[in-house]
Amino acid sequence: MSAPTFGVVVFPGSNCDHDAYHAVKHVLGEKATFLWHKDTDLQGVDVVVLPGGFSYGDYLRCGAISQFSSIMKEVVRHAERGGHVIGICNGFQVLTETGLLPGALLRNRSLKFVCKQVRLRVENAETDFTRRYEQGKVLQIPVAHGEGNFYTDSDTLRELEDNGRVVFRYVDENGEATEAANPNGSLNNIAGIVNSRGNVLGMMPHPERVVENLLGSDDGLGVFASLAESITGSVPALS
Amino acid sequence: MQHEPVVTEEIARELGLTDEEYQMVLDYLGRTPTYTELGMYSVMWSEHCSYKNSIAVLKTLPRSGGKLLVGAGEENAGLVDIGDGLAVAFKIESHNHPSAIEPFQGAATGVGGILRDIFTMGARPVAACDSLRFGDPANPRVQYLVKGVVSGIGHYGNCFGVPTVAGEMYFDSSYQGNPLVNAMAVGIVRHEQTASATAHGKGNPVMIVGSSTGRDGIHGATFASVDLSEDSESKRPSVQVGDPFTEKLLLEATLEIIREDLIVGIQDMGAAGITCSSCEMSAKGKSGMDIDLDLVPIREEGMSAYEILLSESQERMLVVAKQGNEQRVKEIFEKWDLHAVTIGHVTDDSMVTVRRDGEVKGVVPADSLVLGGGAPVYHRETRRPEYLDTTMAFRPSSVPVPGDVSRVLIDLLSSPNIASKRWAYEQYDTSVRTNTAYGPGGDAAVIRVKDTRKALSVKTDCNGRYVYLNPRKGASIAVAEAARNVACTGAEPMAITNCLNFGNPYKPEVYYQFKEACAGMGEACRMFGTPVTGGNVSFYNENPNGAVYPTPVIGMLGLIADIDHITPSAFQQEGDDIVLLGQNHDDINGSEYLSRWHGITGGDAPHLDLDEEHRLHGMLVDQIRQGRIRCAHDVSDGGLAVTLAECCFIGEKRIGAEVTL
Amino acid sequence: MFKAIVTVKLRPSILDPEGKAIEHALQSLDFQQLSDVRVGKEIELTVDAADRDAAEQAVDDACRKLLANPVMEDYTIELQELTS
Amino acid sequence: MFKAIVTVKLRPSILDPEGKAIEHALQSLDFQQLSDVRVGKEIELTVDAADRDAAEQAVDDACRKLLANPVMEDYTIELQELTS
Repeated sequence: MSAPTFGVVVFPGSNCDHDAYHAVKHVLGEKATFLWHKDTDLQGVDVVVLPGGFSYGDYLRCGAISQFSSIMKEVVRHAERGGHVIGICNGFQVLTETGLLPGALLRNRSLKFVCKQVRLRVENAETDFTRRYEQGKVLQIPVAHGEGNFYTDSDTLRELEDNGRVVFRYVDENGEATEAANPNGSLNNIAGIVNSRGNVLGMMPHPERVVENLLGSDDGLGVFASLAESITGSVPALS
Repeated sequence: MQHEPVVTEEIARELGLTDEEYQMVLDYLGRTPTYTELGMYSVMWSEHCSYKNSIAVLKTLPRSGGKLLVGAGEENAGLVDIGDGLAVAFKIESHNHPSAIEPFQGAATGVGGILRDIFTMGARPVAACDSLRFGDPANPRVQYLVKGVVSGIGHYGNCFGVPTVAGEMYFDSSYQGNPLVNAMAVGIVRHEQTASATAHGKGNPVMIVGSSTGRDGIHGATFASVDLSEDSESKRPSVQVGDPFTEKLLLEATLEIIREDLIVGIQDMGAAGITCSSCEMSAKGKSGMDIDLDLVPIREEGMSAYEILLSESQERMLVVAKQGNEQRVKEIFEKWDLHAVTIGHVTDDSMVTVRRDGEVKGVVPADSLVLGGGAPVYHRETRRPEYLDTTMAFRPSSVPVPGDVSRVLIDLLSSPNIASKRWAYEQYDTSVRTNTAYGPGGDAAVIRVKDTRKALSVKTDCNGRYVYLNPRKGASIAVAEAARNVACTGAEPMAITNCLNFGNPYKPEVYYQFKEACAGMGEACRMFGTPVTGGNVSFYNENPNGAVYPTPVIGMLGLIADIDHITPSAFQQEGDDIVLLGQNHDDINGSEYLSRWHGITGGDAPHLDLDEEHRLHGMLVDQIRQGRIRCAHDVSDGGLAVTLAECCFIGEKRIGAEVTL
Repeated sequence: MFKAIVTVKLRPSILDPEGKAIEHALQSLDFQQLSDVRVGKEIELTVDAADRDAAEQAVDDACRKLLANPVMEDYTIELQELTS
Repeated sequence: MFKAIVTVKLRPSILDPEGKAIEHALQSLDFQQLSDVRVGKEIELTVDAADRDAAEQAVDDACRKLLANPVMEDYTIELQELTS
């Protein structure tokens, strides 16, 4: 299987597209390309990255408008064929709007934008996004958002928890999922989830911002390294 | 078709022109101006655009030399060479008066405006900083202003996608009713990709790009030049609303047309909108423009020539494209869902001709309107303020030394001027663009420069109380502190931008403060070899009972030669030696301690020896480069005690210290 | 021509942080008699449709597709005929 | 007891970036017949007042003090008596 390629989607207003591209291409050393929201060709990439930012100005609801861009139809088909998709921050919001992931991201309980380093516990280290981490490891990864308060109905919540689909959870320095450690009011301190098939991940924290120790920590590299490994290691999912 | 009022001396006065200034207009035109022309002169000769009461003094500052690629005032922002074929554009500007009326939008549009000044030079913004002053934090109106300003700065920077990495915030009753909201931006550009704010080449198309035009902030420029008195609330100027989402698109489209070398010149539209950009670009290029306002995309019906010319709608730029490239410019802007409309062409008669509804509304010599051209230049009268007699008479020995020094320290640490501002900067995205090695909370912010071993260190600094107590020395201290802060991170101070916030220049005491402060700033800049690259003057900052503290905010840029030299502020390891560099003077003059603990604002500004200070910066950076320094923190507000306390608790690790005085 | 007023509100079961914050602020300004504050979005727009049903249909379609998020929001539509 | 519905809207002359972005999205979803989109806030609250006038007075006071920004917003109040 040739080396994996990452495609970073650029919506009008995405501002973390360069960051994700830099993390994958210059730090991880994998192939990466940009995908313009008006295009309909995914250029055969293996992993689609929906980056952070304020796509389409997020005035109505974060990600509400970008779900209709032409590229997203292709991204949904890519996911339905088993292709890997990771939505970071605004990207997670877009995934919930398109229905690739359940629930919604409401306004932070504090009503304020929050940007700080938080601690995440790896809840499921078997997914294609976390296989390079040990189970239960606590990572230091920054959040930067105004609408990261994950909500879903109680049945879906139970389904997520019971099937190991909660991948990251906000925890304190002792690794406990306390109210104080919750930066936005998300149910059960949920920070990141996968779909039932396990090929689509949405997370509010920004792993691409901590892939070099110069910037504080490289805890985030494992997400992209896991993805690269799951593509080359596994039988090609796109038969 | 609007009928324009007949112009009289009375109408000229109403638009803010003095009788002498109106006479100058008559002389330049050789006839009575049309209402539209009078509007252009009134907004271009406002204090905000013409610097008429400050340019004579600003010219005495060191404004060239060092690593400057562009002298101060020549372009929208200063441009400094940092090697590797790269240059840094940076500038600071004020949005004090709009923020006093509508804090959220006032601050947001302040950030939007300074970001445009950076990318109009072809530079991609990589960092934003701010410098804020408010009145007494117990006052409900002040709390409303603080909440609005902080969320406005966060809203614009976060949505646009630039990290807000450094700033300062002071509270003093002197700023009651007239907050200071200064926003700074820093961008990086390759030497060969810089753009200039000029217009030349007869026939080249003039295009307006970005958002459509409305009646936002008309009289915005002149509004900033008038005292914020009681009746300004009733004026209710229509507030300018910022749209950071559109500005992000404007950034990307602008950088693309510059990279493809499609244009002759470009300037952002700030105060005085189309009037200012068209006149300044024409004057700079020694050319003229013929503009048809009917072609300008407008948002409200029935706008007159006067309104379109003076509108300060946000997120717009004026572009002079090379003939034949209009279509390509349009394609790039449409890709980013933005307008790009040709509204006229360059002429060689050095006149700005303006048409509306098929009629010529104005023909004015471009140069006669602009700063450095025909705009008036005044030399105001100065008088040494009387308050200095009483403040200078203060003797430190006249106040009792408190018994329990640790109680004093605890009290100082709880002062709003010293306590942590985490509650504010955690509302700012400080790590987008993944370049932030150090964000807010330390001496200065450090932004690494990708694809090089270098990093930039940026900080805003000023202690208004020091400048109040001794305008000349206080301003020198502001430059010295900013230089010291960047040196503490391992950076060599390079150049400054400044935002000079003062009272009403027609008051001789205020003008004395302004002139003395500029003199002090100049002395420090010459000593440190950090030229002034440009900035902003904001006069008429007055609270109900007088001028606010004279506050010349300094925005300092430092260069870290190698990212291994990046130095934290907090103590890192037990057992390290603690060294105090520089002399410790028995100096509580003008200190936060004197003001908070004893309720006295008195004495001279603290001790400063510019030569000693310069050698200190050099020695510190040199020691850092030799790998001998683990951390460095500047002794400032609250003195040595607060500095040592901060070194113990602002880092990740909680660490103690033992010191013998 | 019609004028449509769409009101989009968080479903009652979902916590409304903005409503709670406003309620808290009102109490601190001693408006004790004001309570149960809930905040919604009101979207006003002009509808160019042949008749009332067509207008209703178009706006409802826009709500389901874009203006409201079915996971967490309810919406109501109010139509006023504009005498052109 | 009364239920009050306060509608807070930007004054017409003031730019509404949110309305602009939604209008642009609606057009791109072929809702060509929907235009002039303006977005406002709808605040619903309960008023414990003796009579209608007292309720109106309290809510109006709250609007001027907190709920609406006099510099750039207008507000309207609608009262409904709650049969307790």
